[in-house]
Amino acid sequence: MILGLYNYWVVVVLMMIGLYIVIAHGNLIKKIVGLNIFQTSVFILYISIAKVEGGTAPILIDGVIQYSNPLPHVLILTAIVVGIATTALGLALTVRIKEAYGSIEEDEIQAKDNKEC
Amino acid sequence: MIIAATLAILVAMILAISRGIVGPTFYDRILAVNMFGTKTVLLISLLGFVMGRPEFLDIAMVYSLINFVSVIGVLHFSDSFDTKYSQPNYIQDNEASKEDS
Amino acid sequence: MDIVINIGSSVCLLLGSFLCLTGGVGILRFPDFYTRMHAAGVSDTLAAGLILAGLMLQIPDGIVVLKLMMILLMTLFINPAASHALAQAAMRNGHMPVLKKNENIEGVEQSNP
Amino acid sequence: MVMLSGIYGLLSASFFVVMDAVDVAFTEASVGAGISTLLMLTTITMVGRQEETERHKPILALVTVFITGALLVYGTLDMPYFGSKEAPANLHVAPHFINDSMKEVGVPNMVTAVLASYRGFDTFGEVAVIFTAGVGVLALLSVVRRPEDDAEIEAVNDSMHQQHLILRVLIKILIPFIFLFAFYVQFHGDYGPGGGFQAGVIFAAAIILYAMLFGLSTARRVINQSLIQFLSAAGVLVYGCVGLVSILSGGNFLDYNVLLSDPISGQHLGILLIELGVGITVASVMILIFFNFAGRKDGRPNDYCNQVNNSDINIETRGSK
Repeated sequence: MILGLYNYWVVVVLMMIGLYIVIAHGNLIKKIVGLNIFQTSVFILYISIAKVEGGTAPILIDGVIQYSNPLPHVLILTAIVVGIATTALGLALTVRIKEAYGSIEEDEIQAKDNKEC
Repeated sequence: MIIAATLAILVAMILAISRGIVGPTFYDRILAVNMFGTKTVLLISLLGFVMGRPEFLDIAMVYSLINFVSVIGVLHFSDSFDTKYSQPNYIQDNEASKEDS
Repeated sequence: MDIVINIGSSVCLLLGSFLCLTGGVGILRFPDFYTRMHAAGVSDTLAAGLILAGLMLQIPDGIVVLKLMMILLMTLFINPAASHALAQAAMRNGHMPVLKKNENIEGVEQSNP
Repeated sequence: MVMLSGIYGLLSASFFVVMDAVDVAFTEASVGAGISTLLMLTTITMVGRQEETERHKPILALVTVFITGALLVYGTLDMPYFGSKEAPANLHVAPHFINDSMKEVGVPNMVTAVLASYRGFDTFGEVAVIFTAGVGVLALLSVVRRPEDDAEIEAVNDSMHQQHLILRVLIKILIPFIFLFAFYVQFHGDYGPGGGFQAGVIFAAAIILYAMLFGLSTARRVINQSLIQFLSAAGVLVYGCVGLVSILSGGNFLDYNVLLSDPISGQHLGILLIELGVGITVASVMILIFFNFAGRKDGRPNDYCNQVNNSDINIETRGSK
């Protein structure tokens, strides 16, 4: 059945929301929020691929044969922590931009840049 | 029984989240988030029992802690927010009740 | 003995879920912030206690019960404190409860210049 | 908006629990719900919350987004079904990890085994990225701190003491337990969910809580910032040195089998050490990021003092009415 693919559609919808926010909003913080949503959709894609029907969490216990796939979990675990570190870096850049330009709207920053040139 | 409790918590979570979206003031939203966090702690502990893997309890513990940290953090930083934007609702409410009388 | 424990845990879980639902309805239906906080704060703490107690009765396994106790303790410590901090911050920033008709409306006006 | 992003973090963590990804849910719980919300809030308080309402060409953006979405949905038609055992992702190396990791590494938690042993080099890279991000934040946001005046700290301290009395008492009770829990997560990661990444974030959360309730300057006295800077580098170094020692003992880089005479206990020692390195780096980088963000916010000292005084006055006037 084609409905067995619903997990990918959820991911696609989240991705579209994130992409829309990044494109349509001029506010830099909103852009970072959009990037975060986009990032989470990728996490969900990986984790839902790892899920196996009838499987259980990948920690060995007696009497269980079917486990979920541990590899994507590892990739995403590190990706989450790296994601927060890079988000912090982006926010730090935003703060500096605010201090230098007095604004975090894309238009105003560009206007100021053009005036200086 | 556990399933029934899980469902009840899910319903409560939906109610809390709708208050979080509607919530006229900033503090209503924080309240909703706090309640949502408590419910998530319970939900995760219950899910651990439903799936027969009580290891999930560790996550519930982290949750109750992190929920507290974020509420305190939000309140700490909100002290310097411009809270005026959320006040007119209350004034209007009061004026409305005055007019009623 | 088993039956008694089972019934006890069921009663705890059901009471807890009932309290959860009432808290949810309360947070949605009450008129202003402070009453909402009353609904959420009070019912949340008791519901968490009851549900965790119900779970504790279900599995009499040492480490699991210990972890549940820790979660319960954390909830009991943290929930009232968070509610207190929330109410205090709201009060400090000038939110007044919605009052009835002829109760002290001047006070509200003074605090919102 | 930020509160809702907090809820979003909570929700996605619950989702990971349903998907059996215990370790991922653990990380997302501590990172997505806690730290990232805090950082967003700090930034918003610094840059102001007003924003322009008009959007740039929403129609064009919508069209782009929908075309992308449609192409992606078309692409998914060939993907394996949700939860299928025959998906290519579950056939290649995963069975090897699931069946043989106990024999080769001797750690019940497969995620830890893969993270620390099979993919140790990759994790080393990730830790280096986190360290680099910490250095970047430090370079962008660190302010030259004027020498701190004892009396001033006392004044801020007293005004905060009035506000937060109950929370302070509570935190004093809770913080030892939080540290204990962080250590449990750190060293129990081989057997249950947990490990260096999660433990580091929990540890940092405790310090952040302390810094918020007792004032940043007090927290800086308790934990010196140069010590944290040193530790964040030391964590990466510990990780790298384990790799070097294994080269010197005759194995490959990060090949723990040669660390001790028995390969399995060598693996245990190696995993313990590198998780320790990861934990130290993550904790200190998170504390460093928070300190710099919050320090930047308090960097305009007059602002901050005025605000504290104002809130005091407010309390008094309200009390007198």
